[in-house]
Amino acid sequence: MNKYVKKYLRNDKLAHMWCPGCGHGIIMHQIIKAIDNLGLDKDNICVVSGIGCSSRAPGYMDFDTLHTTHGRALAFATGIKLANPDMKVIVVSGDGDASAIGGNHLIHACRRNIDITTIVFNNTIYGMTGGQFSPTTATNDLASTAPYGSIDRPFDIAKLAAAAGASYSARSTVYHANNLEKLIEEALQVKGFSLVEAMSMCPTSYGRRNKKGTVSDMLEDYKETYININAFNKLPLEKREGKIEMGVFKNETYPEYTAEYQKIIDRLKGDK
Amino acid sequence: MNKYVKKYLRNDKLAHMWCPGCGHGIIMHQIIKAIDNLGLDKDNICVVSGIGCSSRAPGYMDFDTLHTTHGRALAFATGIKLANPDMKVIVVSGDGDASAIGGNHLIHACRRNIDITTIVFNNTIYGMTGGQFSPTTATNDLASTAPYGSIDRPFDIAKLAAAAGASYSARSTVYHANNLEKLIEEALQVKGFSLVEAMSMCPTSYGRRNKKGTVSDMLEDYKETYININAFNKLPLEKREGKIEMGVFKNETYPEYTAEYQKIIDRLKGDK
Amino acid sequence: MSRENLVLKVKPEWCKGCGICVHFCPKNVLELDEDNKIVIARPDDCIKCGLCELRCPDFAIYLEGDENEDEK
Amino acid sequence: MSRENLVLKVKPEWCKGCGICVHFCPKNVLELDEDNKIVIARPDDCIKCGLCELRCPDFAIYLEGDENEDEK
Amino acid sequence: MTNQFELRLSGAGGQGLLLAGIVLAEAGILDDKFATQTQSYGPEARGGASKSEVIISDSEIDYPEVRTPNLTLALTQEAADKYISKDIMNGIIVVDERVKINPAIKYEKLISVPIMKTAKNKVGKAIVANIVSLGIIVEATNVVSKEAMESAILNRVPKGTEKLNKMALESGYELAK
Amino acid sequence: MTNQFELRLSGAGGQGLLLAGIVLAEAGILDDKFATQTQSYGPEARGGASKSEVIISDSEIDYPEVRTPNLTLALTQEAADKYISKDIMNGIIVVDERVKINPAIKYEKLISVPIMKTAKNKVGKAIVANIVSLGIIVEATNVVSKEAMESAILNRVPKGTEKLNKMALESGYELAK
Amino acid sequence: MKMKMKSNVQFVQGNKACILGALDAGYKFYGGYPITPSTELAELSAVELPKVGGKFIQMEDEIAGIAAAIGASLTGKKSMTATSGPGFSLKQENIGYAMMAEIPLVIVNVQRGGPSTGLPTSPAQGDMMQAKWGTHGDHPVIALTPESVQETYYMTIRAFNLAEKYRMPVMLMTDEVIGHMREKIVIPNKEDIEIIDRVQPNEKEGYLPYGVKDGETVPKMASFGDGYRYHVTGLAHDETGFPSNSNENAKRLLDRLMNKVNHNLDDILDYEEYMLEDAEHIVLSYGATARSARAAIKQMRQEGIKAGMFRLKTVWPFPEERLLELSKNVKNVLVAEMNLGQMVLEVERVVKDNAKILFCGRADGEIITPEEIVETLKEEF
Amino acid sequence: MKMKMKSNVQFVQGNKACILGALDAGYKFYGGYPITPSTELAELSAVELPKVGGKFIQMEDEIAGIAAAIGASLTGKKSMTATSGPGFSLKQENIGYAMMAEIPLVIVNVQRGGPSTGLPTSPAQGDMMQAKWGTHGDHPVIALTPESVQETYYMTIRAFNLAEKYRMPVMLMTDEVIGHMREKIVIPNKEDIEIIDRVQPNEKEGYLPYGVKDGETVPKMASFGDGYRYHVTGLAHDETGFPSNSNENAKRLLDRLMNKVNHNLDDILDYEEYMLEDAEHIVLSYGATARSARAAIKQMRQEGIKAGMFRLKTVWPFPEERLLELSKNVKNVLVAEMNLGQMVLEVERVVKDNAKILFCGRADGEIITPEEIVETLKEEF
Ligand SMILES: Cc1ncc(C[n+]2csc(CCOP(=O)(O)OP(=O)(O)O)c2C)c(N)n1
Ligand SMILES: Cc1ncc(C[n+]2csc(CCOP(=O)(O)OP(=O)(O)O)c2C)c(N)n1
Ligand code: SF4
Ligand code: SF4
Ligand code: SF4
Ligand code: SF4
Ligand code: SF4
Ligand code: SF4
Ligand SMILES: [Mg+2]
Ligand SMILES: [Mg+2]
Repeated sequence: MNKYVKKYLRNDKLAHMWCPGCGHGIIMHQIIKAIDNLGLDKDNICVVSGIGCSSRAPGYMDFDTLHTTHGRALAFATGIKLANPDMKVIVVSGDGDASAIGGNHLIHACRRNIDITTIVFNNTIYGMTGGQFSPTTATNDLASTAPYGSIDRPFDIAKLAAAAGASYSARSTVYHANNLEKLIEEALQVKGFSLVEAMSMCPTSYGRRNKKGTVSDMLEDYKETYININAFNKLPLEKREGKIEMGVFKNETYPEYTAEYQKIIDRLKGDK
Repeated sequence: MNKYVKKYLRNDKLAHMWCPGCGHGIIMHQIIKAIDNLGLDKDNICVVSGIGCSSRAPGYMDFDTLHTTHGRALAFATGIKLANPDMKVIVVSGDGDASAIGGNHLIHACRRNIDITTIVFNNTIYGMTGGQFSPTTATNDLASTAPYGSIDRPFDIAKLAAAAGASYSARSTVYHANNLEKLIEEALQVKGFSLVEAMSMCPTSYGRRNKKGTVSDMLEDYKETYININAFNKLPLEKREGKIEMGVFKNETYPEYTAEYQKIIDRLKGDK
Repeated sequence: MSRENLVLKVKPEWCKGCGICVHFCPKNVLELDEDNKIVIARPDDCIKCGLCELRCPDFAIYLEGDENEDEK
Repeated sequence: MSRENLVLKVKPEWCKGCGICVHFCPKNVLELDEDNKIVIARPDDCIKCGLCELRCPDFAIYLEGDENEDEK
Repeated sequence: MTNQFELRLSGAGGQGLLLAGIVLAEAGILDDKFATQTQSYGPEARGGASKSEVIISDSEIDYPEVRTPNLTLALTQEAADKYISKDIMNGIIVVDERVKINPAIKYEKLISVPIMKTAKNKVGKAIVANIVSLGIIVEATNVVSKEAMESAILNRVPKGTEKLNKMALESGYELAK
Repeated sequence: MTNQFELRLSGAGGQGLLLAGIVLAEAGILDDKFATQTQSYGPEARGGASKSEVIISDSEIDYPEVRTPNLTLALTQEAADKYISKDIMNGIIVVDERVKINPAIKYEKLISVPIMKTAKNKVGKAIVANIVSLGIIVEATNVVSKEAMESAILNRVPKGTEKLNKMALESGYELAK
Repeated sequence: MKMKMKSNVQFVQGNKACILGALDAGYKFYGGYPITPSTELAELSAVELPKVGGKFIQMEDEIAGIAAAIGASLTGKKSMTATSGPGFSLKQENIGYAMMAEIPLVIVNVQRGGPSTGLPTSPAQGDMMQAKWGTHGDHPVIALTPESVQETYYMTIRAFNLAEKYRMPVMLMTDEVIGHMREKIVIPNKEDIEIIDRVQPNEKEGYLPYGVKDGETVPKMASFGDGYRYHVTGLAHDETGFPSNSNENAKRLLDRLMNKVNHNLDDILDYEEYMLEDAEHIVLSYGATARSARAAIKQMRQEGIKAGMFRLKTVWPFPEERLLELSKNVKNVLVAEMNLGQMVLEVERVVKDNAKILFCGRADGEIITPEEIVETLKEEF
Repeated sequence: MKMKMKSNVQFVQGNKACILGALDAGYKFYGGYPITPSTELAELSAVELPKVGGKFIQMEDEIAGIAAAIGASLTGKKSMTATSGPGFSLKQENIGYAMMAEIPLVIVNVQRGGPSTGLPTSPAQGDMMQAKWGTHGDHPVIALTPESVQETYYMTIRAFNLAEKYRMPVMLMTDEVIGHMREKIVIPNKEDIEIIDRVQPNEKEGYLPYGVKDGETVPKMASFGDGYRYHVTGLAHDETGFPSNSNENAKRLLDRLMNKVNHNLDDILDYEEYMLEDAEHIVLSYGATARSARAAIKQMRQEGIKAGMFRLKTVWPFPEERLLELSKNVKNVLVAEMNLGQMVLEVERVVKDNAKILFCGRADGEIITPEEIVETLKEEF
């Protein structure tokens, strides 16, 4: 067995429930590699999710794991982190979970800059419920609830998080798995709110309806479409068409929420 | 009686319930002036609010008016606008209503770019419930739930709306009432989602606790603090300290949601 | 309509005595009475600039013109 | 650990036959069998680059080294 | 319900009647009586008139709301208009001299005295009108002992204002004599 | 419950068994019978085995779930392992030749035939394995008339594939003979 | 020759029948958020509504979904939202709003196993009490429970009719079995379907959006955009629609809201009496479970046991009077439902000591079998 | 000489007494969103919690508030969330989650007038049924109703104790009257207060977060961060905490959840019997309304009417057995509550025909007066 799998996954729960070719397994793999790189203490990590295919990941991960209600992972995680600031709190969430029903908790966690690392498994679709469009589905894409092509405009989750106040925000894809691992590792080291948007393919609920070919084709698509933000910015405008930036969008230092709270406690102790 | 009041307010409902010196009345005044400037049809305007002191405004305005549940005004308004795209739909909301409990509806309305004009009455506090901090309360400000100074970082609502996809986003203050009127007028002409953040003083629940002096002092503060974004950008960095930008942050054209929907209907008719 | 034709009016029932109009009147025309209600203390000094109306949160002070047409 | 000591392994029970490893293997080492399970068809061609492991969503193919230490 | 005394203190927001109600009730407790205090809340309390209600009783207080106050205080006209109604009055009415009472209203006794003026001019601070009012109430009703009232005030008011408040209380006693 | 026939069609997601169930039930309706169709949903249906269940009856169908199927079809081993259980079997089992049946299972009749191979090689498209299966079922049980079955298929399949599907159905008839 | 189904016959899922019924009732707006097992209601609405000039919108969550639907209804459009268990809880605040503001709306709840995320792909009838009591404060509730795909079609039409007639949200409480099962349905001729539209005012002068004449319970409802310029609030309000703190107004409003249902029980109540004429045992059931009950009764009748069914078609309001009457002539009233005891509490309340009350429930994701019902009853012999 | 109150005596609002009780019970975390008339609970928590090393967080809405409190409870902290009517509805989904995942939590609902925004600054008891039925699916509920400021103090402690003991959310259902009224309270000595903490496991090997020994109902609960590395989900799950689709597991889980309360009624049920020994008429009431009932009874006793009170201190579970017993010896059971009929339904169900049931309710923002209760009863004479 892969040594990371042996060390960090609940092997008796595998094979996992994801469809053949679902990108979510690749992301989970990079998360445990990043954790291993940093030598974090397994007993001190908590992984929290909402509801969705992606949100099933915690069930396979050998930490304290919490599978909550749809969209609310960050709110639960905020309670955990504030109550026990020593824990490393990681949220895994789908694009629907994080940016549709959970969009408010996302921007508020960013605003507070609470020390939580969120990995968004973005397959631009509601996978679990069978392919309704999500806030990240591209305009004109087909979905079960967008039978004539979506007229909604997508969020750019990484940029939205940056605008809402996150310390760190980045994006990569499951094709660029090594890069994804590196970004997650970086995010986990941030003292503050960090978010990594991981583009992931959903062959079942997205690929098939949108005629995206095999899962390998979908991975090749990521290779074509996503380019590093620095390279992107150097491209002449006409060449940017059809390309999407990946890499680190923001990496700044702000006061962290639980640390600021601790200061109040310390101040009140001092007052006695 | 002031001619706008006569024409656009429900005079039998005045005097309004707001405290002496509350800025909300000034904003309401600018809204009806902007409506008058544009010669909009009273019978075709709908004003929607959530819950809060600011959200009481629709009750005084002589249009179809809807006072909904806390935070949900934009979701109700979205239904009204999509079901009857001919109506001019205006949302009035408090900073808490719009950006705390209603934050998700706000960013999604921006993302969809639905043709609604939202006026946020931002007094950086929960006025109605007696002075809890809101997502726009400045760090270190005092509030009934931030007795030791707020450790939360505030949202910049106008910028957040811009980042979330709004066509138009702007900010002014009740001191700059004429400017505020102009921005609202501009926003009402946008075909798409537009937002005007109107800074408003709450002497009762914010000013008193934070020792902001009289309401006139608070207005003078606005005069001092808020400067036009262009002027702001020309300031050397060290002079920006303590200043806040006002004016138009974004004014772009995107496909509008209800118009895009109509295209589907037309297309399906064509198919027959 | 020219400024001269405007008449400064108050609606004391609506006035809540916040003092904003008093503070911002450039000509020091206004005062609050014992009951904290607005009073046009020095009407002759008024230049009809409308600043009082602009920022009165309570619609309690305003410049009125010949608005017959509007009223119909 | 040097590449040579690594051993390419599969866990067919976990393989869902998505074909990603097959597609991205630079040396065309891999195949799916009739049951859509992964098979190391040409083991000698493998250069132990790890690309199959990297993107296998199911942890069903991996390079194994001498991991005694890890296992304790 | 033997020996239960119900009071309604009303005025404008910011006149300190909430505190007055609490102090009065706490004085009752110092006198070893039972007491409850309630007040108006929310939008109702926004600007305009607000009220604070107190019940003081020799035995446990069951029903906690004031319905037919034995004493009603109104510091402003608006408060009087809102809270002094002919349906419910039967006791003592205490008002600032400037407040006009609807002639249809029946009462046991009307104490109309210059509360605001006394606070402002005699004691020196308009803000102690609430304490002046307490003085009047105690003098007029003996609902709590003067000793308890003085202690209750001293327990609650900010350090440094004790003298001022004592003066206010005594001016109240005077006004009611 | 007189003359009620219950079927469970199982296989891997994507093998078209949902459609097969619907077609079978619609054939029943064309025969003027009553029919219901249900299927597995959600995560359960994600990858792995899935099932489609049909009841065809002469009279109204009350209880709508299949408990002891008169016929069970399994196209894959996983489906067989999941849905052919010894507790519930008493009828006909139809499986692809490659599927192994747990020896503990009792059945009335076992039809183990090369469904997949026939679809792929003889008819030419693996995707019609579901229609081949319907042929087998109809031939083996007469639960619906051949005429109804053919019509039901033609009513549902995409234009241009009619011939292919008819061929598949007939290959099914053959396999069951 | 190719056989074809009659043009008015379809073999469809319950969820599809719901949308077909809705469209026949004049359905024009869907606002919602997908959740298993109700998702097909959103999906089919997305396909069908634009074809009839209606609008479908997938909102950011369930709360926004019902809010949008209420907003649309205010413009005069017949609106629906649909969900399942957890989403139903999220909608409660705005259900209360629609009750208070008297907005016609159809709310479909395709029930699944709870509590919490529970058994998301399994059927249940665990939201019956939530349907009545999920909001705060007191208000009347109308909730319908279809037992078949065909009945889902008809009851959806009825739900729209009741919503429009009584100016209130009406709930259609189906479940995973009925929602996902396919059965044959026959679509009636348009002329044979009664469609009720809300009563609109025709006089702007003096329009009272919440005022009624003596004896009436339902005020006329103007559409936003029609020039009535009225106010709607969830606060207690008077006849003009403006907030009022007066206790009398609050009481008058709440009483009228309650009476919309309580004074119109004859029109609203709906139930089926199956083989009850000579019954010694009543099986009370509803929705999918009623099918098992029917099978159980057939089986018992064959064995000579005189059982019959009282099937709730409106669970709320609950047909108290009729049940009480019936219960006086029987030995047992057996309640069968896919939960651990919800409507049975109402039955206990109504039947009192007139008959023995038996309960057959389960909440483990499986539908109750006819045999379980038979056995529960036989244990009494 | 200046008189002072004893150091253990305070004259405070009910909401303050709640926080004092919480702190004495070991309260360490508040997650919530302000709403009248519960706001003081947030405000006081913000002031007090950091003084004891606890944490207060004002979240973006009520849903996030309870979610944060559940998260904190999982780390071993005694947690609370507080709200009123509309916010209570918003919390329902996560209340169901906490029930299913068995997370200790205290939920305070300071009730106000509904439905919808209703009468936000007026008292009501309109959420009693929502407390029991607001979520979907079946699960047990514990809900306490204090009648005074002093009792709010004690019942808050009890709420924490029950939450920790039974690993479940416990509701404290107060109302605007009790929450905002000031009364004298006496704080007992620390030694005289029983404080119960959750039982933690002491053996990581083989830890079953949802497993119990035969006969037990409450599994031991490890804190996140203590190295147990276990899984928590709102899906139906087995003893290990992992999701399970098996019907047997679902049934076993739900049965155990129900039994946590049903098998421990002796420990949980709480009520007061006031002047019931010789009573011919029971007045059943709870919370603020019980005060009016007490006054009414005193008044009636003076007139020679033999009335007494059965006061619910736990509304849920409902003290069925005792009420049934008592009702057999009386003529009338009068239910007084500030709603249009909620607990009275439960009374009808339990009392059946043993006594005549009378109802005295109102939902117009005013608390029921003793006279109303007396009159309702006298109408029977
Ligand atoms: C309150 C609530 N609403 C809706 C659902 C149904 N639901 C479950 S997962 C999901 C969306 C999943 O999409 P995403 O978060 O993108 O995850 P994915 O499955 O694509 O990984 C929805 C709508 C639910 N479980 N709870
Ligand atoms: C669901 C719900 N939660 C909480 C409240 C209580 N509440 C009413 S208004 C308000 C905040 C108002 O603040 P804001 O929106 O900034 O408006 P303002 O009063 O300051 O104008 C709150 C928390 C409510 N009414 N409903
Ligand atoms: S439905 Fe999509 S997201 Fe879900 S497991 Fe399958 S491929 Fe992955
Ligand atoms: S509380 Fe603040 S926001 Fe509300 S009316 Fe008073 S001043 Fe205005
Ligand atoms: S119009 Fe101008 S000058 Fe006249 S009173 Fe008003 S502010 Fe003063
Ligand atoms: S600004 Fe308006 S409300 Fe304020 S004092 Fe002047 S007139 Fe009165
Ligand atoms: S390690 Fe590289 S060469 Fe070897 S099988 Fe994997 S991808 Fe192919
Ligand atoms: S990538 Fe993994 S799951 Fe896919 S075929 Fe290869 S080994 Fe199997
Ligand atoms: Mg997704
Ligand atoms: Mg505000």
